Amino acid sequence: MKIPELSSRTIWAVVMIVYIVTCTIPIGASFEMSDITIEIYEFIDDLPEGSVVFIGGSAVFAFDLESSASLIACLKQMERKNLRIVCAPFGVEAVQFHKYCIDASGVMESRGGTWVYGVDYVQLPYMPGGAAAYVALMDDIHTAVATDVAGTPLNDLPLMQEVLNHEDIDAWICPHWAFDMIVRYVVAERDIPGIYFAQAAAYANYVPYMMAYPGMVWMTNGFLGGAQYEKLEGVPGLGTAVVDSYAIMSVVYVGFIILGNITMYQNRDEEEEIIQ
Amino acid sequence: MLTSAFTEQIFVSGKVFELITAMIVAILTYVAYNYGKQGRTWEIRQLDALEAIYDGIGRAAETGRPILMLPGISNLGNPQTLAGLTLFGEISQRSAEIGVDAIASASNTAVITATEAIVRGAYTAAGKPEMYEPGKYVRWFGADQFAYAVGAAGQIMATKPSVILYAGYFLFDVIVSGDTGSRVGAVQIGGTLGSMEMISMMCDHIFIGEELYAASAVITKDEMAIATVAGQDWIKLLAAGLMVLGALFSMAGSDAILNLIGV
Amino acid sequence: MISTDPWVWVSALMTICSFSLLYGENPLFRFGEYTYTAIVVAHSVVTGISTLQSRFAPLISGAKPLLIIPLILGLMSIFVVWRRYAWIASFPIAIMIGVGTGLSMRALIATEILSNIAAVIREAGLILVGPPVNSLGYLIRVVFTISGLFYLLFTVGHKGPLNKPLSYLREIGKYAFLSYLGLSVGNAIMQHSGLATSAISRLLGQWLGL
Amino acid sequence: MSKTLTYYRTYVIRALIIICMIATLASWYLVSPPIDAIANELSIWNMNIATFTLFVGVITILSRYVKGIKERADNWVFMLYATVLIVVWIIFGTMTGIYADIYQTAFLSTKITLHISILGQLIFFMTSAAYRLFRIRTTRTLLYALCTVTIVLCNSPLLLGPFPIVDKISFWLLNNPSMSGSRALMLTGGIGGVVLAIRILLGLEKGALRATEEL
Repeated sequence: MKIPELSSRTIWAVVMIVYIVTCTIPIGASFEMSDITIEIYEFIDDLPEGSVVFIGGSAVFAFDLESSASLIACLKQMERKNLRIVCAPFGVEAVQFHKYCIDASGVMESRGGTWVYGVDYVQLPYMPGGAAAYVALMDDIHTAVATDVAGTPLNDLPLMQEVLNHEDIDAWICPHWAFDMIVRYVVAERDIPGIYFAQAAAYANYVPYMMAYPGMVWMTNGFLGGAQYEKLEGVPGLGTAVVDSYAIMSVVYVGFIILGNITMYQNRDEEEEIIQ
Repeated sequence: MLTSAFTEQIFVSGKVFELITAMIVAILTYVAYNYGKQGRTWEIRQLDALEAIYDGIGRAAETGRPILMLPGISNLGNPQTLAGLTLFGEISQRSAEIGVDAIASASNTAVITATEAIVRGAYTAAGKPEMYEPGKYVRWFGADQFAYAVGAAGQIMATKPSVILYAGYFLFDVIVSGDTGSRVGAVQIGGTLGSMEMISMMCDHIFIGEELYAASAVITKDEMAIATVAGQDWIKLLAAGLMVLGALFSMAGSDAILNLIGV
Repeated sequence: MISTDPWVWVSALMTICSFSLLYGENPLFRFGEYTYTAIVVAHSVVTGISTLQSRFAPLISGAKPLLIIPLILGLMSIFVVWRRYAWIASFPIAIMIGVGTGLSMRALIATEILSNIAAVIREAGLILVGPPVNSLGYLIRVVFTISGLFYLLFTVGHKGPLNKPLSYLREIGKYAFLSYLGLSVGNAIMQHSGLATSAISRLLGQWLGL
Repeated sequence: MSKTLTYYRTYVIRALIIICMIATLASWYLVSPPIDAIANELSIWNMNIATFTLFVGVITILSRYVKGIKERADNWVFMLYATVLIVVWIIFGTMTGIYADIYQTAFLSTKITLHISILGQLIFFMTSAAYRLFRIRTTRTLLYALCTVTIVLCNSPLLLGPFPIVDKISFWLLNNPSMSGSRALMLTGGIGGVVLAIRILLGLEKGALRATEEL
């Protein structure tokens, strides 16, 4: 039997059906834990109570959605460990992204958690200026930003009275695309450990940093890393759902590659027959 | 030691090697610039993707289908866009000489204007100014990244080019036009420092990393551009030398080079 | 149950608008595209207004009168959009370029160049110790990085007696890049697949209640 | 503007760039509190000036749309819709503030949904492109397709379950061969960046201010 050359629309229809089926009927695929995700989890677990963790970077929300899986689980872990966080947005959509993750994780008192705004968590306003903003913030937080996102002066917030400059930051979590800025101005220049909940497409670009700063930089890999973190914290979410549908999709994808090659070899035989 | 106490008062400790590196890079850059100014040039090694472009122009002439050139989604301030436009100037002129249509579209309006000027210049240089018509070769589909990609995809389906060149700054938008290009069976050649993995998936021939800049230096034959490439080569060679030396030391059990770098 | 929340309906409409791209160029996609552009610029204005209030709070309260200079420079920078007066913007832009380039230069030397060189040297020391799988990994890291660097040399070593041995090195370098790019594509597939799952599952789950 | 004035202006601009660059560099390499203070102040100024660039986009877009609507250009109806949406959104956003729940819902349901769906549907194009492009004709395509297929499968839980070693393979591939290629690119990119910075510092690079010098 001869396999015909498939049109793009046919392929898209198959892919669409696969997604609809996998989104409505989860197969509950199990997955393995990776060493680095466990290392990150243990690092956060080992931070002393009351440590200050900064979350921030330059954001494109749609890409960062991938990191939200790990971040939401990590926020729950940090709430459980009584850590305190400051969100530092360096992209125009970062404020929205931070709010999305905080809301979804339910760590705030208003959503059933234990965190109180100003005491356990502060949201800084958007900080423009790229590299200069990171450098200014590390140098002196109160000079770099005067108020929080709602316009309250930083000095009126109990948490910010204790957090003055880079020496008061115990770790930096980057759930955003531009991790290079964090490595340059936070990890390398100020010796603050950096954790990157990497988007899968960015993982390969930034993985050399993990080798260049061993014991200072850790990265999880995409939704798979998110699913692993969710499993560690015991809160299945977007990461688990995505990995579930990806299990089928990866096979379909490879199937199409194989089909393409079979079609090519078939046609090549045909071409040879015509020549003979 | 007197000198070390003295340097610690002036230089931040641990940053001295960084400063020395900066100095060396500065000196090499300046030397290369001066050589370029004096008109000295270097031969640049063969670039496979550039050869593929020249083959592609021939192929386009045989099939009678046009060449499509996409200079990406960035503006004229981006060196990648400029390198792309340089490539386009060359293709445009060669195509004009042998009567192949070279068409283009971009997302940035300033790039569109520059491209139009390049096409006009190419036809004049090829001795066929009468063949040039404003608006015939260059199209604009909108400033948004995906509007551009969809527009380019429509253009690919309509004109069925034999060769598509992606040279400039691209992100994931290239997936849409790249897939469409593969549908019409075009030979795709690309280079970017943006989403390089996507370009490499879609294209038959790729400019890896800075090959894009080297290609534009080869085409312009501009002494300054070639000198810049050469200057960077010296620095890369030094970096490679330091790595090899350090690796040998390190394998022999000595941390001398690591301590020198101090990272 | 189909959702009754109007925002869920808006969200569903937007998803359908985007997915209509698969059908080709059409008015629905155009509608989505213009909505997207409009909200992007409007959101940046909204963010801009609140950021201005925060950034110039010390000026208004009188704590830092010196901020009047960046305020004027900032206003000057807006002139970049009018061709005739674009030169007014070149002063503030010069400051941004100067500070930005200076910061990136000092960071690039430390993180991109020296730390990577140091990493290669450290890894070379680990080749001869430890289990074979790790040693092979370290050997690959060292050889591939150095040969990758040689592949990106354009004016050196492609003529004369060095050409032959270096061409092998360049070939290895090329394969290092190809493996990087191939593996990146594989990872990008996981990312986009995840985003598609997120979009489609929201459409099916929140909107249609499946 | 007269030629002499343009000349002096160019001079002042070049001087500004070089002063700012030297201040930021010197504060990092040299021990000098006054230079540190200048560099810090410059960083703050930079942040404040950059805030204004948030308004540049809206001016460009609105002027293009208004022109398009006046001239009844293609898609002018969409431009009219977008203009109205921009104005309404700015008023709405300024009234509620960017951290309000209603603003968050509106932003997530529109812009973010659109962006996620556009990026998500690229998987469709990637699948059909893979079907056509990953046909093994040369060593290059063989290696490339092999790398992609391996990592696609290795990331997948279907294989991770029965063969846990697959996860190790995936990480080994990403952290060794792939990392080396990425590292070589990072290194050369870094060198290119430093060379560009030095060319600006030495006044050899004329293109840095291209956007404002097109007069």
